[in-house]
Amino acid sequence: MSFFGFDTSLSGQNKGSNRDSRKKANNRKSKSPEAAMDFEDTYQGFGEHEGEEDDYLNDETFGNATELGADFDFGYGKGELEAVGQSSVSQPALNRSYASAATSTGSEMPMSGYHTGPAHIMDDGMDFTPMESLWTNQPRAMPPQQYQQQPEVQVLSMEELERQQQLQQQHPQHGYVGGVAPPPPVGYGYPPQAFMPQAGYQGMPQNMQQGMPQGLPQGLPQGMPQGLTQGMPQGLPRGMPMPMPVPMPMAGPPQRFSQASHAVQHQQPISAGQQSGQASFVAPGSSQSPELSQQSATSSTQLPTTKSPVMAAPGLFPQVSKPPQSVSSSRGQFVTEQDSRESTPRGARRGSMRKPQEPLSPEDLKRLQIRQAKVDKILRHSGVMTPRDKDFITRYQLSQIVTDDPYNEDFYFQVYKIIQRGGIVGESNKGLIARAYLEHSGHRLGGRYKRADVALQRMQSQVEKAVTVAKERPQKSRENLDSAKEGVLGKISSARNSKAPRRQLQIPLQKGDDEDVSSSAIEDVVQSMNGVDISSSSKTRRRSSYAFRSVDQRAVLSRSGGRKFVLSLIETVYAEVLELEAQLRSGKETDSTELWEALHIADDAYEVSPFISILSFDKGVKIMPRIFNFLNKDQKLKLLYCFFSELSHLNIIVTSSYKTNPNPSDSQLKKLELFQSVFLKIIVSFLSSSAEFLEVLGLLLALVKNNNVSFISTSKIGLNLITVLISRAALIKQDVSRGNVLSSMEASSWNEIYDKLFTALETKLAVVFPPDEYTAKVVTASSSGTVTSATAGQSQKHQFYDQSYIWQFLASLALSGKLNHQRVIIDEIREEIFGTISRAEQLLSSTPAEEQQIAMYQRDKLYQDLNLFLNVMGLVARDGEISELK
Amino acid sequence: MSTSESKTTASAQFLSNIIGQSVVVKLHNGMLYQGVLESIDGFMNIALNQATEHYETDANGLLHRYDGDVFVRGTQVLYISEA
Amino acid sequence: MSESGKNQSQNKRKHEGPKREPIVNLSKYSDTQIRVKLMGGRLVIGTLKGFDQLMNLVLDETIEYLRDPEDDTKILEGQTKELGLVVIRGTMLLTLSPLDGSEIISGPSVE
Amino acid sequence: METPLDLLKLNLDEKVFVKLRGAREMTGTLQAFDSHCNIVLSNATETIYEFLEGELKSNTKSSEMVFVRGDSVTLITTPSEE
Amino acid sequence: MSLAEILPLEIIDKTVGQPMWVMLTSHREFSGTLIGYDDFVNVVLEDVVEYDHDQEIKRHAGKMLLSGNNISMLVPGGKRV
Repeated sequence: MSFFGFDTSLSGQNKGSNRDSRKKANNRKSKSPEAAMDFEDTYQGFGEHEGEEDDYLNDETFGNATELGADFDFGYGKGELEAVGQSSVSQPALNRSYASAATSTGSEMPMSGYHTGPAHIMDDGMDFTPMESLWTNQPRAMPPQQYQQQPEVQVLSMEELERQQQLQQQHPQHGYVGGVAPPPPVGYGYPPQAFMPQAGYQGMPQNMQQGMPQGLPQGLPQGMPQGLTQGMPQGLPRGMPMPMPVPMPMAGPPQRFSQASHAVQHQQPISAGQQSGQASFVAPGSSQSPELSQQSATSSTQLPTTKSPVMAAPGLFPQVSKPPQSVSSSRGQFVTEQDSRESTPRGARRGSMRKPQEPLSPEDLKRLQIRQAKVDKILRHSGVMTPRDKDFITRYQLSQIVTDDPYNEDFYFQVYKIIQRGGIVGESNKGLIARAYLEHSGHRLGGRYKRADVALQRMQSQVEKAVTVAKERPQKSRENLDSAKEGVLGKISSARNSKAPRRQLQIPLQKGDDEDVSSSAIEDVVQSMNGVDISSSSKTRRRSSYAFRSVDQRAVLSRSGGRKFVLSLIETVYAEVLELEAQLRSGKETDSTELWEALHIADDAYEVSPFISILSFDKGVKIMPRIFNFLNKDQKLKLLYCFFSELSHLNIIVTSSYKTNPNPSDSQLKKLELFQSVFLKIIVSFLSSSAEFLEVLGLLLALVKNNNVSFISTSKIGLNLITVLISRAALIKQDVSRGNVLSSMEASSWNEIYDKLFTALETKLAVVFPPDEYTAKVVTASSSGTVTSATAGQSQKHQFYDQSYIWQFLASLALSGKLNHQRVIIDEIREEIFGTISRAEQLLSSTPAEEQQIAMYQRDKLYQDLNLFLNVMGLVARDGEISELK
Repeated sequence: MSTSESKTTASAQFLSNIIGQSVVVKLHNGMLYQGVLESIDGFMNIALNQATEHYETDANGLLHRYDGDVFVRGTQVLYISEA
Repeated sequence: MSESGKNQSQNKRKHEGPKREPIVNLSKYSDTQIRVKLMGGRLVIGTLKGFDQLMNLVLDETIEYLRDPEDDTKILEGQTKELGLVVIRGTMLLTLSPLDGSEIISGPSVE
Repeated sequence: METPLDLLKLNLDEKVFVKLRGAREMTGTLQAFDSHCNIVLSNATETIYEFLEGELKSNTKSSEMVFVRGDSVTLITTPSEE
Repeated sequence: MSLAEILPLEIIDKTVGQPMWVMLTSHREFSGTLIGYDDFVNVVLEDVVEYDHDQEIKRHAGKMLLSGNNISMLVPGGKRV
């Protein structure tokens, strides 16, 4: 206890053990640990309350756990399945999860008051793919009261039935759509018009079929049933309830839409629907339907017997416009829990034959109607594409298949990319494309990009194709528009119409200063691929610009929480690492979460990530190797991603760049060596041991996107980092043993990112060579006692700046680039090449006799470094000139 | 004020009240430091922020300005007073 | 530390524990004039009114002999300062002696 | 709440400036310290100020690794690179 | 041992809230209102005047914690010139 008895720490200990002080350091801001409330207590009993009473309609309206997916995958299969698990009558539809429904056996779910028949044991192996939902007519658990009043309503008299049919015949064209004035279904959201009559009930009594709107392509019903019946396993027992085959969306809705949308002249060929890879349709109730329809007519509450009059059923179906009173409620009624999937070919394919069930109850039929209604509702958009569009697309897809680099071959992608990238403020998209097109085609002195295989040029043919197609687009609609406008007052200029008035103000496009804001498609592609879920906000953190207010590290530190904060993090990290290492030694399991949090990599509350500032301290760098032992691969990736994204903030880069630190002090050089030997080594070992190709790309992209690459290349460490990344990527690319050659996605991302890097360096490549006075300073600083890698292994007297790391960079840049890239590189560093050669040659003549030995060594070294680069291009420099590499 | 019987001593109370305020600290050698009291422990070790150094009184010339943290050893402290 | 201090002020016997008695029993100097030398060179005389286990003293009618500003060790003849009732910290006590039967003589360094 | 010594711990492996009794100062890299303020500095340089013949003189001594006894330490801070 | 002996700390205790004159082992003195003290006789004073060799050095507004390390004498009633 101290003199004063002065309690120095709120949490009671005086200085406490290391761990405590670390804990205190951590929770300085948050509340003290003892008071931490255990969230679980507060949550006591909150979760178990009974579902509200009145939401029994929910699953019908929203189809519990069903998502009416935007894509053509009717995800409501799961909702259906849950109904199977429906237990006691009084309970609202059990909101049981898909899995439990799948595993639960029907038997334990006796439907009180309704003979459920032998429970159908769900075959565990069944994969309830969403499409399944099409074929299941799972009974929907309905509260009994609804069930009771249901039957009276259902019974339709003969006359009513006929009347409906006449109604149908008079305006088949609209009867289907126009006549739709359905009284809203009782409590269920299904718009009645969604109900599709043509559900292929080939088995429906003939009159009903005619009753269907003429508009219905004759081809459909005939074509459908034959195809369906073949698919139907004949061996099905009579009692097998036929799932109402809901035709493939493609087939179903177009008819309906075709009537609705006048523009479409012809019917959607049924075949297209079938081609779409959907298993051949389930046999409609064709062989069963007479019996089916009888069932649907039964209104008896007891077991739906097959005796019920046929007439009742039709009353249900053709009434497209007049929905059965409570479509859903009838749905709910089908309590037969048997799963009719078995009867579907798909079901058959799965092999496990179900036990015979009761015949389909009338409600089954109604429920199937409802399902079609749903399907209709989902498929509003088919029929939009004309055959001409379709064949264009198919030809287009074919062209995609043939090329090995689909992205770059793809005209639309290129256009999208150019528009995405934007350009001169306010330039219209057309202007953008034109400029890009011209630029690529080298209108200037050999063009900025003298790359032969420029994507845009190659797609010359595609461009023409697109133009012709656009021209052929039906002119008609434009003329009648104009003619309508001609009228008495003369022709209103059709150039501008109300929908697209000419923009008076050319509001300058607010072009973000750093173009990384408009991330091109490729970036999202890479982003998603490398799985590193970078929180979006960290991406928006201001791009680390290289313009610094001061080289003083304090400025950077203040933007990442302050020096003391960072130092306290480092101490916490040290404490954590020591502890983990102790646990490791004692063989216990190590958990690195606290360590990970202390590193603050995922924390983007600061302008500069604290992790980067940690690396600005020597002790931060020194602990890294020991930290890496405890991180998993994903964490390492996140760490490196953060590192590369904010490289320009790293003080080691700033101090090692001859631009921002023209005369480096001795201690700075030592810091540089430390970083090089410690951190670079970890990166190299990680990349070579466990990084995937796309992950390396992700890191390279992070570097290129968030930093001024040219500035980075003025720093030795920065240049080495780029070299490491490119050479690693190039290595994987050529690694034959890797078996599968790069996927097209990887190849195109690689080209894209390499392009980005190259454009960032182009016309400024010479900047990688530090000016002579800088190199002189480094040499003098190093010869004064501190041997740096720049002068390692050189005799005291004759030290010179070792440029091998520069040539290595250039070599790896050239190696992974294409021919034109190499040409650009050579163009830009021509003087350096010849400079080095002349320096090597002079070495011999200018050194006195006794030091020839050293001069020889230095001369060979110069040539050796230079040839690192030249050999990549098949050249070699020897004795003063450059020749072909034999 | 409380005498020794009360749970926290007068000095402990005083110290906890002035944390975060600007204080004047004099050492035995007469050096006077003025700054924000960042933290203090039972041995009267002191951590000051933005401290200025004078001899005996700030009327005398400024000897030094410390921008980082300044750690003053407790045994050398003569007094700490509110500035 | 603070524990023993508290006991001391409440004079409770039972907390004493095996306490050694101070070798000099001050009570015999009660109400007599004593001369006290303190660390750092201060010299005072006063009537001993009270004391405690740590030899903190209470002196009354205390006077302090002033010292030569240049030479701390030299006592200035006849220059004194009245202090009245004084508490002297036992921790700083150097010497203590009864006043009567002793007189102040000049120091060894004779000019 | 961090005690001053915790804050001192932050400066481990960093350059520090130490004022000592007897008009002495030292700068070096803080390698270790304890609650008595004993400290170990690496690459340290010590400056001793003396007032000789009316003017302030200083001489310096440097050492690879030095142990400084806590009771002569009066103040520790991070040097501001003037 | 007559019970009449006065306990030094009681004297100090009685002076709480009143002026107190504190003299160190050196020629330094402080005079201010005694706010409180602790077992080591560290002293908290208020509105303190600081003297050295009887010269006023500095006046302090507010409270001051004076380390008991070098306190030689405490004189209730404050400094009398």
